[in-house]
Amino acid sequence: MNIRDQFPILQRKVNGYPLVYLDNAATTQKPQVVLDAMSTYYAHSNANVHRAVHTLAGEATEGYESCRTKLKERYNAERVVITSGTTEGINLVAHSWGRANLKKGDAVVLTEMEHHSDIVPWQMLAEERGVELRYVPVLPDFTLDMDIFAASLEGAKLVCVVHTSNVLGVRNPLESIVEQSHAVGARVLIDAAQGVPHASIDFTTFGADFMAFSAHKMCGPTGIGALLIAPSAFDEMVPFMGGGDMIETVTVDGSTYQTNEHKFEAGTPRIAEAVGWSAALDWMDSFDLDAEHARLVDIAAWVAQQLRDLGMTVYGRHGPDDAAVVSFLHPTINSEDMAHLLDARGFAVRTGHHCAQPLLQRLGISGTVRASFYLYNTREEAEAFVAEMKEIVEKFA
Amino acid sequence: MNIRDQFPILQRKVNGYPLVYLDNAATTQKPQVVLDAMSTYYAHSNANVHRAVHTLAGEATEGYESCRTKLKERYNAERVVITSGTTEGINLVAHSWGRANLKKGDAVVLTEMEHHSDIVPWQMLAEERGVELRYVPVLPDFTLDMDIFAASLEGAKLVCVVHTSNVLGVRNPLESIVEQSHAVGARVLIDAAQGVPHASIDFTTFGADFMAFSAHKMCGPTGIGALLIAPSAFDEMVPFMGGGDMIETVTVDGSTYQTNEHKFEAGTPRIAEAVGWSAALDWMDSFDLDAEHARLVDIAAWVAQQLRDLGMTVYGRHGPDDAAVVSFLHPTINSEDMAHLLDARGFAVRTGHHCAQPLLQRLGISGTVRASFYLYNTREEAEAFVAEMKEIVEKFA
Amino acid sequence: MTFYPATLQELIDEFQEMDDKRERLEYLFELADEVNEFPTSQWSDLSRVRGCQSEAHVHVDVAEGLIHFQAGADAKLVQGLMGVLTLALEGLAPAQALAIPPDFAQEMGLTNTLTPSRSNGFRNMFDKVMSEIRGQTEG
Amino acid sequence: MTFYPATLQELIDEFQEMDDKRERLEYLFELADEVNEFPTSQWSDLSRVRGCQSEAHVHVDVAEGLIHFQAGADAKLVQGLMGVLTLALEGLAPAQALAIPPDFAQEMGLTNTLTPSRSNGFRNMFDKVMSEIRGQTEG
Ligand SMILES: Cc1ncc(COP(=O)(O)O)c(C=O)c1O
Ligand SMILES: Cc1ncc(COP(=O)(O)O)c(C=O)c1O
Repeated sequence: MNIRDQFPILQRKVNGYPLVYLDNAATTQKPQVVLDAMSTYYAHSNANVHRAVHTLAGEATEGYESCRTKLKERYNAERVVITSGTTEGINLVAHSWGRANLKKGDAVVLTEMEHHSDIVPWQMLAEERGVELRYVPVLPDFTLDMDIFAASLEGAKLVCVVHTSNVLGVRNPLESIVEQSHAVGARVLIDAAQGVPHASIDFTTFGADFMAFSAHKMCGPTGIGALLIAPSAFDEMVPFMGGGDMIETVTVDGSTYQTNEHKFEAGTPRIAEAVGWSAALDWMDSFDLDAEHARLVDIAAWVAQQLRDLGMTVYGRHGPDDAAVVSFLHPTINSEDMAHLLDARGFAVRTGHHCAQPLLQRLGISGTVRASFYLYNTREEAEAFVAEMKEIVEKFA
Repeated sequence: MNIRDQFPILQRKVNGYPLVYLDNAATTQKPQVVLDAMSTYYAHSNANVHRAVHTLAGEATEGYESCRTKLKERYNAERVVITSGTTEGINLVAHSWGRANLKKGDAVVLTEMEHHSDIVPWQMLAEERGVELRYVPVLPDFTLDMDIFAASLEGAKLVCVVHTSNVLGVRNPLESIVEQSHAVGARVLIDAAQGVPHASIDFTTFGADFMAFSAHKMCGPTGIGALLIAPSAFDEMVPFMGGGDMIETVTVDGSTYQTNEHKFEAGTPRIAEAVGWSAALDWMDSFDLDAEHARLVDIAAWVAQQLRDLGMTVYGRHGPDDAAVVSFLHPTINSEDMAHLLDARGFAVRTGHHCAQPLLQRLGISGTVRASFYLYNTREEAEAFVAEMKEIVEKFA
Repeated sequence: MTFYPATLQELIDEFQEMDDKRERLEYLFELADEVNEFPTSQWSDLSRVRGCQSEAHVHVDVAEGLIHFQAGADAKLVQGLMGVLTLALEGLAPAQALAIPPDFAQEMGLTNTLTPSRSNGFRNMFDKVMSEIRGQTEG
Repeated sequence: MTFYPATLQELIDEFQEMDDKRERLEYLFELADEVNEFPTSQWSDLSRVRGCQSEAHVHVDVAEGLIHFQAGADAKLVQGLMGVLTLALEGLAPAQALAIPPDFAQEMGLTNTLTPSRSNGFRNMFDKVMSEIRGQTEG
């Protein structure tokens, strides 16, 4: 079946025009198999997981845990904590690893390219604990200043870096960052929210200590994500949230905790979401992700050039490892107006700061218009988008 | 349409027998309208919320926020934070209110009847901050020792109490607890995970400061819940998790936060789940919850008496305000064996400690078998359950 | 049945006739020209409309019993919304203005044209303007 | 095709013939009687099988080249699973026992009768017993 036919939402019309969904860096659409998996779970096996003997509970537990198993296999990771998304994953590291391992005067290295979700948790920790934050600047060519990065490592205990920028699409030199960080004994957290949707990653070979991402950015449901953790880092973590399922025993005098991933999964977990994500992972297995990625970056690079020709400033470089994200500004047409005009013809793009204000401050702007492409987007859609942009510029510039 | 026909899972057979689902205190089943609402959302409006101008994002935002609006109206609450469930809600209070307002020597009053989710977060805080925890004992009649409760209040800054015990079904004297607590200036957190499914609650009139609950225990989806907060308590809270959507501005020098509920909802929220929960709330509006509750407690009281007649010990009293939860033990038949035998005939019950080990320690047992009833359960199912129990006792005692 | 000031009624009728979103946007863009410019030099926290994505500022003067409305914004669409308010309010007596029900935007079809958060922004703008008119009338 | 010790093969055949879960459970309950009781007084952390909900303890002796298996548990079902292991292992030579593939439980249909976590519990029990046999043989 044609990929587009598998996504019911792509049959939709918006303001009378076929939907052209180019807001994939914000969230992706879901194939029918994912919706079906969740509905079937609810209609057939819904129950609370763990500790129960009835048939439904067994099926629910198996459904939930099979998501973890699939993630372990897909990313070659020994420890996979199921979270509610990238943001919770990073906050989990800040609380469970950060509060146990960082003290006054320790340094955490971040980059100016980080999403707010990989900045604010560290600012909160820094304020609470007197930890020093060092931001690696972004150069005019939209890459990290690796000299300053190297110089920032002295005394660093943790390096937090975004795999791929959600504004620029730029993929960072992670291999080198991991190597240099480990050389000084710093652990590395990778915000892979925009990385995993496009790249096949072997977490163990990669060598990072933490990697967080969200299901909803890779055709999975909302409300679920994962944090991959290297075993040695896992052993340094204390519990984050307390509650059911994460304990071994509770008495009024104190509690003991689980020793596996459940230690960090307090309360009833995201069961249906895990079942849905499993289906999404299976579905994605049917693609040659690298080939698809090449196709999409190619489209993005073409769109970027067309927009430049129309007088826009494009923020990004669209190299082969970068994501298919095109951020741009027109010199006179306001971004919001642009997005409204596009929406009137069925095109969904995002405007604003994209939760990356420090990056935008560095670029000297307060926002961009962003068109981002994913598996189901076609060359024809890109062409229609460019044609529409041309019309808008001609009419409203 | 007959209520049972609205729940696809109730048409299911388990081990060849019709499913009799009596594990509702763990999680409830979902009517078709809830599954449809989520599928329709994904198939029609899926997008990331807030800050975007395209049509889908508008619909998604409206869908998400309408869940909040419905909760505000249903519970008459000014502040409703969307969480991933009761457990996250309570941890949110421990972090956002507790860490900002409790210092060494302050006392937090809990009860022995609490679920682990309302114990472990406070134990973690107590250990970190030197806060004193005081547990109100449970009396042989399965109620709280209100004398000791009163005596525990001196110097208490927070009282945490379960609305309705998930093991005993006992509903606590919350009105009196709130009044006495407020008289000494202590705030009150109510764990209403088992309360809201059965009782209509006016949060403002009730007067508590925090109330946490989960959607999945009231016909809603997994992965979502809510924390209601009194305005004066809301103003005392600092952020918990950091990330997108909870900030106003972020710079490398620091951040400012949202002032409304978004301040506590970092990252992409549970959008489809909120849409599903909205549908569940609408669906529940079609019931006279008080009348249904009376019917269910009546069934529970009858089952309890039948089980006593069969030689079981029943833990609970099944008064008119209590929940339809029947916890019991047979003197010789092992609980797990019992649950397996029941499962073989399609009955789903739960065994174990029900995440309430301190309560069980007080009762001198390590677990119970628990049958819990909800809206779609019938008198006939209860009778079949009792008949099955009779057969099991005759054959295996 | 509500009675609107004549210019507003005309606007509502005209807007209702269009059902293509693009056409409505273009119409709003044109209305941007109706706005009495509130110079950016005078923009302040007091004049800011909360809850708009982009900067939006309004200023009301009631002089000799008649309303004078000035406004300014980054986005042309927001300027267009300000144009709607200009046509609705400029030169009215405060009592006439205060009689305009806030849901005229819904009747007009404006809210359908905007996303919910932009609708809210417009509602905030309307409320702010009305409360200033009220303040200057009572004061 | 795997060859099982005769008693185990018989058990597998018999179990496979039943497809009512209740019948299977009752059969397992009967097998509980086959277990050589491991007295609770001797239960310790060393004998405990991890990952079982209820208490489950096993003890293996290899004396004069033959396996002697003792076990005890709270739940009759778990005792029944121990009965399965008793029939499978008691009196065998270690080499024979070690040749039994762990997935016999699947072939037998045991895993279908149990929830995944009980299946895991049984697997843990099997693994623990096998590793003790191995230990006592090599040691
Ligand atoms: C009384 C009580 N409190 C808290 C919880 C925890 O709820 P959740 O697991 O949905 O976070 C439960 C349910 O398991 C409960 O019954
Ligand atoms: C780079 C990056 N990091 C983190 C996030 C946060 O992900 P979520 O909102 O799913 O927690 C996003 C997505 O918005 C992102 O693009």
